[in-house]
Amino acid sequence: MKIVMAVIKPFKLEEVRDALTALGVHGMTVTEVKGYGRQKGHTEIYRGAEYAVSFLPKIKLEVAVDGPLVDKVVEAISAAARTGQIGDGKIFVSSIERAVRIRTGERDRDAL
Amino acid sequence: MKIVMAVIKPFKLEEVRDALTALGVHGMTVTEVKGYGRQKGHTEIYRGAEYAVSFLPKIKLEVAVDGPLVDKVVEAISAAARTGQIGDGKIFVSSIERAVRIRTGERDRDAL
Amino acid sequence: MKIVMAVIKPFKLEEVRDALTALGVHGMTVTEVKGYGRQKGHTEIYRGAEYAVSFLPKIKLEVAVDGPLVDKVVEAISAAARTGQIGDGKIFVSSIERAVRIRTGERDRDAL
Amino acid sequence: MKLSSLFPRFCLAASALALSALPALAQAAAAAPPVPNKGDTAWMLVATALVMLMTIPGLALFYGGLVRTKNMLSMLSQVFAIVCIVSLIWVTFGYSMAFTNGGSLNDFVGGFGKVFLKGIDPNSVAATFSNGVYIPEYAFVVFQMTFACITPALIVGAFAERMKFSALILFTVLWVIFIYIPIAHMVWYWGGPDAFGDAAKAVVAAGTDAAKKAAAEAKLAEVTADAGLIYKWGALDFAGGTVVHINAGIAGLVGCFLLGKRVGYGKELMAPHSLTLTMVGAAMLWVGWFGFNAGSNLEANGVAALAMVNTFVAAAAAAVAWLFAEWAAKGKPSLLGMVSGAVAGLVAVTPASGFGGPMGCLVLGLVAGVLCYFFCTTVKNALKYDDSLDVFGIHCVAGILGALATGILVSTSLGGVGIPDYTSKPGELAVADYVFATAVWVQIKAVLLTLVWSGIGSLVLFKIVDAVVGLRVTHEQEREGLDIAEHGERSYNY
Amino acid sequence: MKLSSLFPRFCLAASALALSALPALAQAAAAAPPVPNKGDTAWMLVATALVMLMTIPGLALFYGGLVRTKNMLSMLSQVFAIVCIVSLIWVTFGYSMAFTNGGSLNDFVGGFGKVFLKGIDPNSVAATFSNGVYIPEYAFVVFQMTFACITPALIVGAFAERMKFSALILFTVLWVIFIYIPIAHMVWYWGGPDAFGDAAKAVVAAGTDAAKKAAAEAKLAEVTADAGLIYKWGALDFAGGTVVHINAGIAGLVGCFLLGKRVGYGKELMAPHSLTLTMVGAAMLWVGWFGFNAGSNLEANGVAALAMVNTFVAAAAAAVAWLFAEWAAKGKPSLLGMVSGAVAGLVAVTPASGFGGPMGCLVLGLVAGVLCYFFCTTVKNALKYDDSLDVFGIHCVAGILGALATGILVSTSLGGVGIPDYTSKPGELAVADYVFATAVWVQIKAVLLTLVWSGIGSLVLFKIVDAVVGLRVTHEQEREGLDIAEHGERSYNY
Amino acid sequence: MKLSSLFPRFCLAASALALSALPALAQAAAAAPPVPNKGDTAWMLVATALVMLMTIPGLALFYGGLVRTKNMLSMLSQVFAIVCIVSLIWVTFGYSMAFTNGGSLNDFVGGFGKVFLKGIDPNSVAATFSNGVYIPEYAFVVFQMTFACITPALIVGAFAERMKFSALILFTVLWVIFIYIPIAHMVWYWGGPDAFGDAAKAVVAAGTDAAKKAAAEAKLAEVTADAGLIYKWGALDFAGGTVVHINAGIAGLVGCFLLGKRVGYGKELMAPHSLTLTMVGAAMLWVGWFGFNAGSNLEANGVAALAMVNTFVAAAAAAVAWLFAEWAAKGKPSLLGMVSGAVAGLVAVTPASGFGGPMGCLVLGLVAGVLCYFFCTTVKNALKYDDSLDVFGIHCVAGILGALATGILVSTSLGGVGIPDYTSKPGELAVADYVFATAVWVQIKAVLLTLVWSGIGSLVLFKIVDAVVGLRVTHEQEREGLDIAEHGERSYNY
Ligand SMILES: Nc1ncnc2c1ncn2[C@@H]1O[C@H](COP(=O)(O)OP(=O)(O)O)[C@@H](O)[C@H]1O
Ligand SMILES: Nc1ncnc2c1ncn2[C@@H]1O[C@H](COP(=O)(O)OP(=O)(O)O)[C@@H](O)[C@H]1O
Ligand SMILES: Nc1ncnc2c1ncn2[C@@H]1O[C@H](COP(=O)(O)OP(=O)(O)O)[C@@H](O)[C@H]1O
Repeated sequence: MKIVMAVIKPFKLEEVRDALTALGVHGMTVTEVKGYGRQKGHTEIYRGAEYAVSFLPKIKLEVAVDGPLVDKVVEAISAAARTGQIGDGKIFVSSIERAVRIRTGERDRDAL
Repeated sequence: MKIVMAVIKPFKLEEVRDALTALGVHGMTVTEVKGYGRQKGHTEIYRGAEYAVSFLPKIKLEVAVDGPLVDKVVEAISAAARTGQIGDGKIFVSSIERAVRIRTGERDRDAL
Repeated sequence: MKIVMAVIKPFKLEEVRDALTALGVHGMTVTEVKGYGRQKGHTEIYRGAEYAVSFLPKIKLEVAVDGPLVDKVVEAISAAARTGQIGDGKIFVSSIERAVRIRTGERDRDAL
Repeated sequence: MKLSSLFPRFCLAASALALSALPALAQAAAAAPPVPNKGDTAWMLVATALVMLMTIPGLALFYGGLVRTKNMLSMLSQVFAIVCIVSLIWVTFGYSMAFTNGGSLNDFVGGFGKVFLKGIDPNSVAATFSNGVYIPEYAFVVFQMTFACITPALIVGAFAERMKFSALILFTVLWVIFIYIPIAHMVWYWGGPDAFGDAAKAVVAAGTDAAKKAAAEAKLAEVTADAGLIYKWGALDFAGGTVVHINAGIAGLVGCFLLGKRVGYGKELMAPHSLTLTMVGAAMLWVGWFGFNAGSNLEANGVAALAMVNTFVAAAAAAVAWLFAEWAAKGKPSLLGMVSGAVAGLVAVTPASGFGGPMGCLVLGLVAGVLCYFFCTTVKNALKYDDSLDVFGIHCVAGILGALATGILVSTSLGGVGIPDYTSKPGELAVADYVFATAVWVQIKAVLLTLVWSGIGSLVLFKIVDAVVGLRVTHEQEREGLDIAEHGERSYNY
Repeated sequence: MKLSSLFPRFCLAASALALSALPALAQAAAAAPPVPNKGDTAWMLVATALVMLMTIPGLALFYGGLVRTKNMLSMLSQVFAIVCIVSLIWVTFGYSMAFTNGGSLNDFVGGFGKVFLKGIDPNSVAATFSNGVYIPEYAFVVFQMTFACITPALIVGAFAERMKFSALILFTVLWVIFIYIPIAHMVWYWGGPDAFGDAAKAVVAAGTDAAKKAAAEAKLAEVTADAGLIYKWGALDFAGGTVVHINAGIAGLVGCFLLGKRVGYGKELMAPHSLTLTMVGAAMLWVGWFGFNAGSNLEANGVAALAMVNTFVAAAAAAVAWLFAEWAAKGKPSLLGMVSGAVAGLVAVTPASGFGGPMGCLVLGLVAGVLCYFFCTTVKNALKYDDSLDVFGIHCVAGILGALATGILVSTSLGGVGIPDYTSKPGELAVADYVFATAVWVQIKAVLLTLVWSGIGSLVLFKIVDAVVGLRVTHEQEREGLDIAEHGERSYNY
Repeated sequence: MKLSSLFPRFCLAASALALSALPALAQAAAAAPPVPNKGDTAWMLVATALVMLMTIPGLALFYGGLVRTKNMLSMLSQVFAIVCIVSLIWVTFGYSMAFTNGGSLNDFVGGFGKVFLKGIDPNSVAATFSNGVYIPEYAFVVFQMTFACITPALIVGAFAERMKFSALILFTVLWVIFIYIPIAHMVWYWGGPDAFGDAAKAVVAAGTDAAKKAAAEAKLAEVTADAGLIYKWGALDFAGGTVVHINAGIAGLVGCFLLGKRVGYGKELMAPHSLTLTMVGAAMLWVGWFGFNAGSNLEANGVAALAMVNTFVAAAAAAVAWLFAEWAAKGKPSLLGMVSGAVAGLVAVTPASGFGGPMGCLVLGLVAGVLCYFFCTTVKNALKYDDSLDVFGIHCVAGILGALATGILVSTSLGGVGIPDYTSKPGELAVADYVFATAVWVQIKAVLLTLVWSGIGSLVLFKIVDAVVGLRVTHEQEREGLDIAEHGERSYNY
């Protein structure tokens, strides 16, 4: 099993979710994060003080999927999250050794 | 070493923490996340506009533990977090190659 | 490729970011988290009710880096995040199998 | 001789008259109807706006800040809905039932002579506490309306975070009709100073003519009799210690016992979601309370100014008392403690605000702060009931303290203004002799009757509501939070 | 005979006079200038502060809570900036253009006789609706100023979250000059009751002397003529239903059509970022509205108290109506529905507040609540325009309802105070006969003229602004949020 | 001849009299004590409530929104605690020390004749600025009390986020006693207009009778002498530019220098945690300021209305000035800039509000906005001191500007009301000749004395407090935030 972690632009979340459900992936966990990268931030000024804000709001998506599905999932996410502008984000895939559904105790692929 | 990531219902956090400390696990990092899955959400209505909210508040728990402890930890979390209702959450285990305690520079099992 | 996850004290974020950019690492994702560990929390009292708060605000940092860079990155983070007091935090390293830059579809090291 | 022998009775009656926070209407405003002074009218309109500010957003924020995020919106909804519904009850029949003569039931409740505000127009006037001084009756109606609105809203804090919205609405309607209106009538309904002055003058004028005198005395007796029960006892309540605070406080206690504790109470962290908003609410309560207390004087004069000074001083003293008491006991001075103290002081000074002197009220505030701190912490924890926002611990406790203290602080020897007497010097306001025992005893009686009426009455009403719609939401709904479960909305979407 | 034949004309004229929310100035305040009653002055100063509270923070929070976090600060900035800029326009030339004689253009707009408040000093007075009653002109200037400030601020809700700040500033300046000031002049500029009383007295005094009478009648005609157009028609608008609400509501509708929908409208979740703040704003609007409506009486008397009762009752009734309508239709009672209803009720009662009776206004409130609920949900969704905060659905719709209802509720047979008549009994305020058709027809005409003037005028102004600076921000800026894109600040940094 | 030669002296003395924002008490209110006008009383009660609203929640939110989340609660606690503690000082001995004759020290401070408000009852009256016009002394006491409460609360912004709560409490107590009360006495203590009128009449009445005249002149001299020092100089301060703003501003500057910069200042992001709350606070400050300035007139008349117009206009002008200045300099119009400007304008107009004309105050506002923008950005950054919330940059700078401008704008030639003169036409209020140099020079002297007294005095007090309890929290506590470290509470638990 793999876990796909994607960092995307906040307003793309709905589209990505739809793309994933279309693939039959019915579970994910999202986190509000701040991202730093090529996309340039902005400046804020409060009375005299100027602050260069380089951390931008992003959404982090974590989806555990069964091995075979990974390519489709990565594809779907990047297609749905793409705007073509700097800051679209990244997708990282790593493997997980075990998965458990707390409610039932089911394990691994049954747990997803 | 492994890192155990669990997504649970918010009000279960205290119980889970107690279960873990009972096992001698004295460190963890928690994040407020939103989860999408089988558990159905609710509808919100603001004047004319109806919104189906399918992302529900969850707590994500990350615990780095020494290999041998993993089974106990997974067991403890699922026992403590279980309510038997849909939405209890998941536990994912993956391995980490290195751990460092910033304060001291200690590594791996000493770092936990 | 590896992903370095570090939990640090919030006010150290800027210093750590600077240390990383100095290494040529120009991307990272940060999350506001709460940490539980050796560092003791505090007590809050609201009228009669006393609450022992043991989860303290921390910042979680995730940086995907190319293998060879890992040691430098870990070094840089721990150097920049260290205060020497309990609660400085941890660094965990695990490997990722794939990375994608959504905007361009570039993969792996090109994606970082 | 006969006459003199009458005086004690008069004085007692008289003392009864001045005491309510609110006068009755100038019935039979003879040939030339009295014209209100525009300064008084302006003040009453402002006082009304201030009491409204005190309720929404004031009280709603004070309470709302103390609940958890997931229940914030339900708290705001409950307070707002209560204001809307009660005001409609008030203008349709509530005002009439509180402030008209109730015939055979007049001791306890008024009648239907003014339902739908029948017979009131822009020229109608209501009496004040000064002979010959009147205000537009509409101003009196709307000022009183705000009191009827805030009282049931005070109750909801006791069982916050778990009551059904539908149950709350139903309970509010019943409670206002069967508890608030009767108590308000009992404490505040009377004939106004001129009715007494004229009747008493007539007795004097009658001189030796037995027939005339008999008639005059009969008339005076009648006038004296046309008032609410507690009123006639002579209890002092300048701005509503019994009618508003004790009344709401005890109802809240009954409610939180019946609904039971919140899920997770004692185990989970139930920290206030925004002490910032609680502080804002407390500040608005304080500001609004100036209208509540000084407005209850119904006139813009030196006594209104005194009530304002007293209100300010008592709140400040109680805040400081709670702050330092907690600082000493727990090691830290808390904002929540300070603002809770301020509210306790405001409650305590309410019945005394127009009767006591500034120094007396300062001491009253200090006592209120420490006493309520003790109740909201030690006592509550010992008794283990879940009065979510300490409605009992602050409003009922400080309300009782204030009601009793009023009987003491009114004494001129303690810097008070003294017990008013409208009959011994017909047509002007004299001061009746102060007898400690009498003064305090009537206060105790008033407190007890209020506690019993509201306590038992509320119990019955809660039972009825429970039977009809059920009082409490399900545990799942409580876990999810009332905002989404009951209202389908979220307070914040940051 | 001739005289009597004149009366109808007078009455009609007369009715015209009393109707505006605001009187004109006592020109030619003879030898001894009238001295204002301090109670009235105190009330007007307070009413002014209340209307200010209603705008900032009231309206700013009501609107701000409804937008998304990223646009909160822009909403607050827009309302605050409008208040500042409009008040400067007002004291420099706006007041003069609204409340002086505009010569040949007098039907539509005033003149420049009082630019920079020329000629006004602490002793200058302005007339009220009662013969012989005056208030300091400065009090009238500043009270009116708050009305000029809040009206354009109401508009911004319609195209919230997408308009350029620079465009908004420019639009506001133009709109106040070309739309608000003329409408205010047309509806509210007149000579004051004494001007009529004196002129009418002269006619009577002239007796049979033809020459004298001719002169007197000429004078009376002149006085009658020296008023705004809608004024002369005889439309009733106690506190600004046409001038403020219909005026702003239609301008908002035009604006949201021109700017187009927000990016993601209909697709993305655009939930209010803080219903807590929206409720606080609504509560402050309610409290402030007491000053807005009761203050429009310009006197602290029984009618002001009536206006306060009506304002309170209509708001409560509308809130309850919307609450239950939504509860029935959607299954849940919402806070947003309740507070929206309250505002709808406040808008509806604005023109009627000093003319109708409490029960009439209660019914008006109920109707307003249901009607606006229907517009802000069903109708809006059907027509698919993006009036972000329902400026049209609440202010324009309830404003029109209220304007028409005023023509009905004023009838004494419905508990109203009746249409005032200053001439048939020169020197005192009489009640003119009520003719349903006439009364309602003038209201309809007033509403139509306002809709046309403001609708077409605003369209033109938006086009001009669009040509000069462009109305809307880029999509990227809209995505990022106006706070950072336009103001370089963030509302919250938790 | 002799007499005329006296006049200049009188006029100067006279000018001194009218200038304070607050009159003294009608001592020796002969046989029939004057009865206050209820309109004035109503207005003063409302003005008091408005100033309270301005402090809590107004000022607390304005400041609180500007600090970081972790220090929000400490900011609210500091302001709230100051209000409570100072009000207790005020009623016990503060009022007496400020507004009674201090015997040999009378130039600098009052005495103990009215400790515990001894001798004041609902019938006691205080003089205003008009001959024969009085208000209830209790109203004067409580209105003044709000001024004493808000002044030290203004200071805390300068060293926000780092001072110990215990140190702040101690400092506040000392500062009010040794700095505020003396300055208030020096600027505002005088005998009231009638004292002068009567004395001056006596001089005239004395006619040629040398003995009589000598006595009368002696009496007049005595009356003239019974006032505070700055008062006698003849400085004009309508509502507290020196006593409140310069006084607090300079104390704040001294404080922030002594406490040093916040940990991380200049390096870390210290963005305001909620500009939303800051805007709400600013709006409430604005609304409350109407009571602060117009209330300082002590009467509900045309001058109060003028003060309200001026307050409104100056705030709006300054907000617009700062907005556009920043827009031009930084490329973006900010909300924080706009509200900061509004506050700067309110501060600047405070001493001038009842003396200048609307246009003069409009210009004053424009200057204040630009000047304070310059100070809070360029100057502050250049001098590198950490005045957290710009107490100096706004209150002291705009306060000084306003104080000096008052000496200019009061001139009738600039639309001002002119310098009052109670003696040349005994019994009525005349206007003294305006001499630019004299008028401005007394203003400069008043500003300098205030700066020196408060600057040096505060320095000493801070040193004492530092020695006793220490001024600043530890770095760890500062990192954690004062809310948890000092109060054991959290502002928000979302
Ligand atoms: N090396 C990295 N490790 C973790 N997250 C990263 C890394 N680089 C970028 N990100 C995340 O991806 C987001 C987008 O990256 P950025 O360089 O701004 O644009 P792009 O994805 O178009 O290259 C960043 O805001 C950050 O959250
Ligand atoms: N494939 C997945 N990847 C990551 N997180 C998941 C996945 N499926 C479910 N989750 C998380 O687990 C939570 C509970 O899952 P859900 O299907 O609602 O109930 P259950 O755990 O009882 O099956 C979800 O809210 C989501 O946060
Ligand atoms: N086993 C663990 N797994 C995940 N996170 C941990 C673990 N132990 C500690 N942490 C994180 O590291 C932070 C610091 O740890 P703590 O024990 O308090 O101090 P130190 O890092 O000095 O040992 C904790 O607040 C928590 O967020």
